[in-house]
Amino acid sequence: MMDFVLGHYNYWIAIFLMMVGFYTVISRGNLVKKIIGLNIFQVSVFLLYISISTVQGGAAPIITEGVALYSNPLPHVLILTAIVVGVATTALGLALVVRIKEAYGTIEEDEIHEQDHSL
Amino acid sequence: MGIFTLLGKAMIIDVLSWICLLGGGLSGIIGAIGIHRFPDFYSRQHAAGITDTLCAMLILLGLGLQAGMSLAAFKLALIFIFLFFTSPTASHVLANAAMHGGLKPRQCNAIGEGKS
Amino acid sequence: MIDLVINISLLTFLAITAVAIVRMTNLFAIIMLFGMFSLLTAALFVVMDAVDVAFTEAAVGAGISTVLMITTLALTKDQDEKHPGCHRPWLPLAVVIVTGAALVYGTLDIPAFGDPDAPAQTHVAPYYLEKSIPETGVPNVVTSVLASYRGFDTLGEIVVVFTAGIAVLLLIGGRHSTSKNKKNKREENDA
Amino acid sequence: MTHNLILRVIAKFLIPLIIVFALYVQFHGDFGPGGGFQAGVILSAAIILYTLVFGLDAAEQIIPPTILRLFASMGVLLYIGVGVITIFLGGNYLDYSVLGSTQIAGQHLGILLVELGVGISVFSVMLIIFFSFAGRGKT
Amino acid sequence: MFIAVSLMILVTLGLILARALMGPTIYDRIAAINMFGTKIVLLIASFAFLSGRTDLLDIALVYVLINFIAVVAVLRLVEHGDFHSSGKGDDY
Repeated sequence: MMDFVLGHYNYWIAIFLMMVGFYTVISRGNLVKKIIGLNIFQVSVFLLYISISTVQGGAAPIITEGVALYSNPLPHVLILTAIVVGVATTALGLALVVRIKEAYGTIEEDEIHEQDHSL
Repeated sequence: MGIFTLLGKAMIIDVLSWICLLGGGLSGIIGAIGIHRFPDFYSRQHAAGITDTLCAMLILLGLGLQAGMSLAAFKLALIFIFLFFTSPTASHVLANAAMHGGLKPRQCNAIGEGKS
Repeated sequence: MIDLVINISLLTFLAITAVAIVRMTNLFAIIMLFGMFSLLTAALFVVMDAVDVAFTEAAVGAGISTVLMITTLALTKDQDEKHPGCHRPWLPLAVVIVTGAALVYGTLDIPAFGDPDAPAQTHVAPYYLEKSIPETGVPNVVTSVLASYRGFDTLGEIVVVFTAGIAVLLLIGGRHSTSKNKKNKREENDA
Repeated sequence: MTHNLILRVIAKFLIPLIIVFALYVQFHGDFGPGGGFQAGVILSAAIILYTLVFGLDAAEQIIPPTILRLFASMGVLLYIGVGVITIFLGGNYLDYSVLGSTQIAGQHLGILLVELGVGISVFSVMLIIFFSFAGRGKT
Repeated sequence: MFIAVSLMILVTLGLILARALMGPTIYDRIAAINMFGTKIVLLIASFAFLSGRTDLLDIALVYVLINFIAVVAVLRLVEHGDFHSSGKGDDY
């Protein structure tokens, strides 16, 4: 039982974080907070992939003399590029927030809807 | 001279790095307790600043003793230098900003809060 | 053993930080905590042997991401959420709990953390680990896979980053922005 | 923040070290952790620190935005160009083995060039994004 | 020996995290973030020796630099409120 819990703790925390990010995105009205929620969601996916790639007792995938067991390099490659792309897309989202602020004068979703309806 | 031959060089280095590492870890914990116990921002900054620098320096020194003369020791020295410059700078700038931002140090005199 | 202890405590800190991020309303504090969240994630990646990923996350997540969010905050000048929470929090909460329960049910069949015999470890990873030195002469397998074996992928990623840069430039690259608009708006409001 | 003398002195001391470290990460990526993505981000972090301490105008005098845009496209073009060259030399697209006399030499050269392209591109895109954000609202 | 240090740093991290969550003023939080970054650097350095892979020290080095930049950026916002002024006018 204990082994089972310890062996799945990583996945559960990743799912917990994913749900926290998801909740932030769907329940909060502030656009900056929504983007932070998306970022938390993203980090949880990274965490899940890296957890899958880990090998107990393995070393980082840099070939050295006298080490036999390495962790899986493929998810690392995937996530490495995903992080950089993630920050680029986050920047794009933040740029949109800035433009919305300039156009509507607010970054709260409710107020933006009100202004749209009143037109 | 006798103690050197008795224990050997490796042993002495081990003991020294034990002392450094444990001292560093302890001062870290003390600093962390300090930022909970002190009443206002500036005194907390004092606790954080002093023990933070000491903790980092001692731990890096202890690790460096274990590393011996190698690339790792060079990198540790680099980290040491960076921390040595950035950590107090950050503290200074932070306190400066707090002061200009209008955060007043807590005035504690005997009549006011001293007795309560 | 100590790996596992560090791993689990860092994960717990991560969960606590995430919950605190959701519950806070001051955006400034949220961004600060998000920087801390990134630092914790990067430390976790180090513990899980993903050295290159930790490197990237440390530089990108804690550095650039935080700085960009702070600049956004400086531009929007809204430091507080005005409507913390929504009117009916039960619907999103129910959706989240149901989805989470389904996902947790899905994890019950996944091989345990760090299992060397898991299908993910036995499929193509050994090939790259064996062939990297004889075929490319690069000891860091992540680099050889990134630049050589999966060069196409990386090309795609670079194009995405480039496109995002162009899009940001198009959206907010121009300098002539707020002051004039604001003045016009204020005049309209006054009239 | 320019009035802050200590910060200015420390920044002047740190920025060259950060740039040297970024170059180390770029070219040591084959043997240790690191590579183009990380080096680009660290290098842009150095310029960001400069901007934060000395102001946007000073930073744009060092690296004008036009040059940054040029660099961003140059990085991507370098990557694509390596692929095209390998086609001309008789290999497949992005098959670096034909670049050198032996397979290993070719792969080394190819990976070096590609990582350089990635580094330049990421560096300039990050700075473009940051300058856009920092300069917004400036008259 | 490295195990003991790692555990001590973990305890410290927990305490600092509590301060960052409670911190009544913004400056308290910034100070906590700064301390947190330093402690993470130390954790990674000691983990590098614990696992015998001193390559990891590169990452610790990045952390020191990046943490400093983040703190400077935050303080810039707190002091000036924007990012494009050169700040020459206000020499207080």
